[in-house]
Amino acid sequence: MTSFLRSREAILAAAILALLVLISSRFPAFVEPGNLARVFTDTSPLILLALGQTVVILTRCIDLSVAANLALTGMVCAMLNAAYPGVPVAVILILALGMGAVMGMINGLMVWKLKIPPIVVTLGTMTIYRGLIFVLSGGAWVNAHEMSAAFTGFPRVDILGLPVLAWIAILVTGLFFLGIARTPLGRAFYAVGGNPHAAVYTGIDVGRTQFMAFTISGMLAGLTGYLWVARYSVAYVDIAGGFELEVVAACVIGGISIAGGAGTILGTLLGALFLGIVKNALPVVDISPFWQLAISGTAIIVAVAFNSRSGRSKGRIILKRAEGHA
Amino acid sequence: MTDIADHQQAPRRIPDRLQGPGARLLKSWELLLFLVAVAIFTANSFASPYFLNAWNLSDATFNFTEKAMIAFAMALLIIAGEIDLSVASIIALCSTAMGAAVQYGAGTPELVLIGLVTGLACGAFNAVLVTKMGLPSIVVTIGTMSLFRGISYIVLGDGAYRGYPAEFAYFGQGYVFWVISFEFVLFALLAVLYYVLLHRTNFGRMVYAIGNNATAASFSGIRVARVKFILFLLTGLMSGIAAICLTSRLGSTRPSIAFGWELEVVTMVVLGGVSILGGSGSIPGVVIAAFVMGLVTFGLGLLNVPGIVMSIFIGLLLIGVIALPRLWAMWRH
Amino acid sequence: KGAEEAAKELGNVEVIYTGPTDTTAEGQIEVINSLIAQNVDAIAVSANDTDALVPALKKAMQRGITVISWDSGVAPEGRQLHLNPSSNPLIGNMIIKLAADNLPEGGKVAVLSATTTSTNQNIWIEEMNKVMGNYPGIEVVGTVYGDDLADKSYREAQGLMQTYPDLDAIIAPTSVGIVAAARAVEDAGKVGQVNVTGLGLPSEMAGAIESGASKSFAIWNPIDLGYSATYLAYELATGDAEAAPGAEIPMGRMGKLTLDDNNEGAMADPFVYDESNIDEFKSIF
Amino acid sequence: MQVSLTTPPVAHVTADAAPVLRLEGITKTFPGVKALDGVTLELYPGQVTALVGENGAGKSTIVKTLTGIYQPDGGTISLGGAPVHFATAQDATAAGITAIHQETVLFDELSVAENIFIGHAPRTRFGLIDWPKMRRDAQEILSRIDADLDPDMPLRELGIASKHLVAIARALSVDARVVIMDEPTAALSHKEIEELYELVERMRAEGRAILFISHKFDEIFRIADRYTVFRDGQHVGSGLISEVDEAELVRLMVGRSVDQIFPQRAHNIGDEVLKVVGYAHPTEFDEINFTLRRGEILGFYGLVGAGRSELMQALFGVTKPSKGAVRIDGQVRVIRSPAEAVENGIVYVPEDRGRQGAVIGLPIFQNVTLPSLAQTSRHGFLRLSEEFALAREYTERLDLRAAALDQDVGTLSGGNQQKVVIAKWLATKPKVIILDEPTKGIDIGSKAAVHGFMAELAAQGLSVIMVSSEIPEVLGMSDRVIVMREGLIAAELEGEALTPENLVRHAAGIGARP
Ligand SMILES: Nc1ncnc2c1ncn2[C@@H]1O[C@H](COP(=O)(O)OP(=O)(O)OP(=O)(O)O)[C@@H](O)[C@H]1O
Ligand SMILES: Nc1ncnc2c1ncn2[C@@H]1O[C@H](COP(=O)(O)OP(=O)(O)OP(=O)(O)O)[C@@H](O)[C@H]1O
Ligand SMILES: [Mg+2]
Ligand SMILES: [Mg+2]
Repeated sequence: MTSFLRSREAILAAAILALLVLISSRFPAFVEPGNLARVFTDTSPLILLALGQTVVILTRCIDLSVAANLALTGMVCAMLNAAYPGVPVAVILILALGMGAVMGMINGLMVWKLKIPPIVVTLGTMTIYRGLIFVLSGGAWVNAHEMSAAFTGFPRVDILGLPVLAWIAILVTGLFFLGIARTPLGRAFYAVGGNPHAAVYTGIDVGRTQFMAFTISGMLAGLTGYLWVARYSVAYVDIAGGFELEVVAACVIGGISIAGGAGTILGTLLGALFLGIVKNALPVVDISPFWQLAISGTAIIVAVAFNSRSGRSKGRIILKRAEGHA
Repeated sequence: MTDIADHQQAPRRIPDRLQGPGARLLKSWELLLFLVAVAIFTANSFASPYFLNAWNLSDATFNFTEKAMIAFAMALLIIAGEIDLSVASIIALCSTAMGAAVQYGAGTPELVLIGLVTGLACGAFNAVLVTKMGLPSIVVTIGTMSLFRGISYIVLGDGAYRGYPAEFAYFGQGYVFWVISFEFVLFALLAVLYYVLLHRTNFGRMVYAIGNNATAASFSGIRVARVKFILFLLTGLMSGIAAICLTSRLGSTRPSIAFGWELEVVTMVVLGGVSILGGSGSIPGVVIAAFVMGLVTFGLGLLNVPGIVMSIFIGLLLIGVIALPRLWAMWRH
Repeated sequence: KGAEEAAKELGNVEVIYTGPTDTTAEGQIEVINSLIAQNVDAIAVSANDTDALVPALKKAMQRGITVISWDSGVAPEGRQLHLNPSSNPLIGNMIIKLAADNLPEGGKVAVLSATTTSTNQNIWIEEMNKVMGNYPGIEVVGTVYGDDLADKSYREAQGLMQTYPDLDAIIAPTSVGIVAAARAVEDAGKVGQVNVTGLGLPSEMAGAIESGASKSFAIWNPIDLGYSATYLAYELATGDAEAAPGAEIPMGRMGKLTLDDNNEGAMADPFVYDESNIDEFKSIF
Repeated sequence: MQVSLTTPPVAHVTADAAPVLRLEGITKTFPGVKALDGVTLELYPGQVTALVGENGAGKSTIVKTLTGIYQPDGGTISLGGAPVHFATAQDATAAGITAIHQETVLFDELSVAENIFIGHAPRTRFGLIDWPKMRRDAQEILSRIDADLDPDMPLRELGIASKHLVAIARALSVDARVVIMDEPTAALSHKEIEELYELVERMRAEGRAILFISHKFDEIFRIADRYTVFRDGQHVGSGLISEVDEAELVRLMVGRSVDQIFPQRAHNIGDEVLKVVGYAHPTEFDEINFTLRRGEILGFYGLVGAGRSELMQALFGVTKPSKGAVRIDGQVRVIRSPAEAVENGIVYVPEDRGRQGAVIGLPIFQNVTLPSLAQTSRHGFLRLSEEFALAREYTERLDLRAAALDQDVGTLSGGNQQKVVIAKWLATKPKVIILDEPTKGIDIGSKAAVHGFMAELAAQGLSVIMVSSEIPEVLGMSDRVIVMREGLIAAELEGEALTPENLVRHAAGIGARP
């Protein structure tokens, strides 16, 4: 327990609480349960993508293509719905997951089999996926009236006071808690990122594990693609432009080490919520939205400086008599 | 060839080089890239009747000169094993600082000075975080990327600075001689300077050593942190110079200026044969890559291909040039 | 679409339509440069930055190319004339009137504007503020920016409803913003309490009218706009007309454009859409 | 010593016992090194086989081959008579072979329990990892080796010795027929070592086959039943431990007499060059005092992990000492970075050649001139002809074998890389050269060359500090030897006192234990 209180997650949670207290002191309406639920719903896409990015970063990679993957999958879903309004949402969901996963696999294969650095691979696929949206849609928008009610309605169906979008984020977060803690693959992400050399000694295939991470990240990006397009009832080339950096920022603020192998799902969740609350609070507390960028930039720098300080390893001790004091 | 002959006469003598300069050139990335550039140039001149026109080609250079200036410094930084993703945001901040100075009646010399100093200051900020505090540069500069542009947004909001002095327009719109623009001359000059710096000085050698193995470089008596500090400063300075040119070319400043350029600059550097993992790459490679990207975008522009479709080509080019040799090697195995 | 119609009428015109794929000024300059290189006769541009395109467009004019701007304008030195879809005072008045018409007792309204680099919205809001005196009881409580991004606009609209729980209307003089605001109102369950109005496309707003989130909104006809812009560019490029203050330039079926001191002219009044006519137009544009 | 207690009952060691594991003709080549050259190894159930050999003899390589980490280039492995092939580490574990590797192969961010079970964690019915069971099992294994560790503790919070216990627990978490231990006692304290011995006893009684790799003869003679000796990647002998003595093992290991191979040299030692006074570091070393004179070779002996490398790196400015001073030619100097050390004439040839020594990726000549750029350049501009000249001068003096000077240093064999690193330093004309394990992983021929020019350097008036774990090398080369143990200077030996027994005694702390 005491070790939890000293952990990054606890400090981040405290920072979020402080933030909420600060906002509520001026705008009590912000912390009303209904509004907090709205903020959570609004942050759900960020949470989903950040979870996927987390496993990628854990394995010492980075996925810059998530936002483009989201947009492409979203556009395909929207166009499919516009052309065949009768296709059930379940099929669209499967399509979104599958398409996203395939795009993630393309990234993963190039990292695994061709050993191309992840940042180069995903920088390239980021522009390619984004460009494909234009090629597919010819630059045209798919608008609300072209989408079926079932299509746009799905993420906002209300279950126990929360929309489906929020429930999906909760469900996926739950799955991640379970999957990371309780499956061999989940533990392999840590092993591969923390000590790739040693991972080989325990029979873990480093490249394959990285491939799996990219696949998961892509799959979530695809899922979010459909949800995003349905929620805002519009699909066009630029949706979620630049979102990949916000996703990486959420992970970094959540304490996921960019060097791999360190960080928790709880941290990512809190990092995403932190950004989500800041984003939603700015218009409410009447700080110009133009401050948002500088605030998240500062948060990233503070978080990374803080994490490197607390994460410094003690190293080994040769002097036997010094061992007791250290 | 003569070297090997020497070797046979005096068995213990180790030749300087295994291959002559010609053989080395033949195997170089730069030559491959140069051929790609020539191919694109030829294809363009067939595809569009407007391509082979001095003024048009001159206009086309504006598509890459400013980005390439940053790419030179970025190349050194990436060779040394670091990266700076905040360059485009530094442009925004420099431009904002200059725009603010205009409102106080600053003249052209002051503006240039302010642009350069702001760039240096941003570079120094990154440098301190990375070299003094030991933070990973990719995360730090994702942070400062938001921070620097964020400051521009705070200052400018949805407003814009305009009213730059008439002489100031020279940097981005002036021509030195006939169709040769000031920006192109500056680009060429910087290319030569960076070529000399990276390939002909002790400093450049240290950059390579650090990128290949920073620990061993440090164990060889190189002041690694100092070299990296200078590289971040240089990148900031180049962003300042690019900010001057771009602001001059646009004649106004908005916080969204140069949005997304950091990735284009990195793409240019990687396409130029610089290993993203550090340790190898060359300035001629980056220069040719700048031309390749400029030619591709201009050529496709003449065919009225939308910008976003061009980016598919750039993305494919980036992955393709790295993947194809590896696929080839795998296939031959 | 309107541009092609005009081209067909005029006969000897070829329309090259590029964009709107470049959202940055730097990208638009590259496009303009490639158009200059192709020796086009006229460029009709809808700018996303008033000032940044000026040097490039000046260069185009120096090389004998006719340059006009339409919809979202360029500073006067960067074009020969500017075609406003409608006159700015009219739009400014229209958007507040739409809100006020549904608030006979007065009330609180907020503005959800668009991107930070387009000038239209600011001019309209300025014009709107000028005529506020004509609408007693209507109070504009705040202006926020959605950057013409669906998600950001949505969030800003949500923020407005929280900050001002008794908000009566949101005015969004942007087609992205108005759709997002209507969504936000629907999701917040405030249909009937908060009326969304402003400028939007019938095709995108049909759903909002149906649900009641928006009672009415206005827009000009974009097809007519493209048509007019093409016609004007043609007239100037062929030398049949000259852009000077006070000049009247024909634009086919849309009548004539009269230029003011800034060489600007307005095409037509915005048209109001509500549940009575939305079905008729939603499939057209 | 309690040798009598652990002398194995003769009944165990009958000649007709069938080996459970048999390796035959195993060959493994790395770029530049033939690590294993057709070796044979047999392990018997219920017996401990000691594998001995000098550093670099190929002991760890055979362990990795046996556990699926390396694939052998040739030869066969048979388990219980049937040939087997291990593609991954998991295959070997599944076949009942488990190992404590020499290097720590653990994960700092994972908990103790997980480090023990990663790769073969207990699962629930739904295929999920069963944490409660994993914790309980971990606790049980840890208590079996008397390790008082919390299974939930993150590994990064443990010291090196505790980490080693976790590694041991990991090996025991598999119900294995064959247990391999690669220098398991190197990082353990006296008490933990005793417990480990008991554990080995128990496993032997349970009928498991144990391969035990160690450099410590006392423990080999205490717990092993059989021995196998490797030398330079070859199998040079094996048999029952009861049938050999220490001298015979050493003869097999070294394969040559000491004075035969080391160069004769004139001992003309001059004035004091370096004096280290009261050097200390919070966790690595303390109370370090010694002097070094011109033309002298000062040996530093100790068991691996005694802190010699850390001390040398502090002298070279890599780490900062907390107290103490250095005098060079009588003057106090402050050395805060390697750059300053080089300026003061102290240079360091590191032990970890690939990471700290050669800049792999740069050509040979650039490696050589890296610290001497000020000399070869003019106004900061490179002069390639000067560089080639300098590089040629020193590499030829060291008899470097390379195709050309612009060859990537990474393509050279270990010994030749070492020569490049040394050439790099000689070109700076230093006063003191520190060589950390200069012949580690180098073949015999190159070793002789390295020894030859060390002698030459000293003869030319250079002062040499040589850190080495090889007794013959220390005895054969040094004028004087300092023995370190656990971060302290245990003894300074010279002349008559320089005997293998003395070195081992001081290094291991026998008879000196408080
Ligand atoms: N991955 C590798 N790449 C290249 N060479 C290697 C590699 N692993 C081992 N070697 C070389 O193979 C030889 C045998 O090494 P090995 O680690 O098996 O020795 P060892 O007997 O375990 O020595 P020690 O007693 O120091 O542990 C050495 O020359 C070493 O440098
Ligand atoms: N942080 C660490 N965790 C685990 N093992 C380590 C760590 N640092 C070093 N070692 C191991 O300790 C051993 C050597 O330690 P060190 O170099 O300090 O001792 P030394 O007395 O100089 O011995 P030698 O020079 O003979 O290796 C190496 O085998 C190395 O792998
Ligand atoms: Mg070993
Ligand atoms: Mg050592």
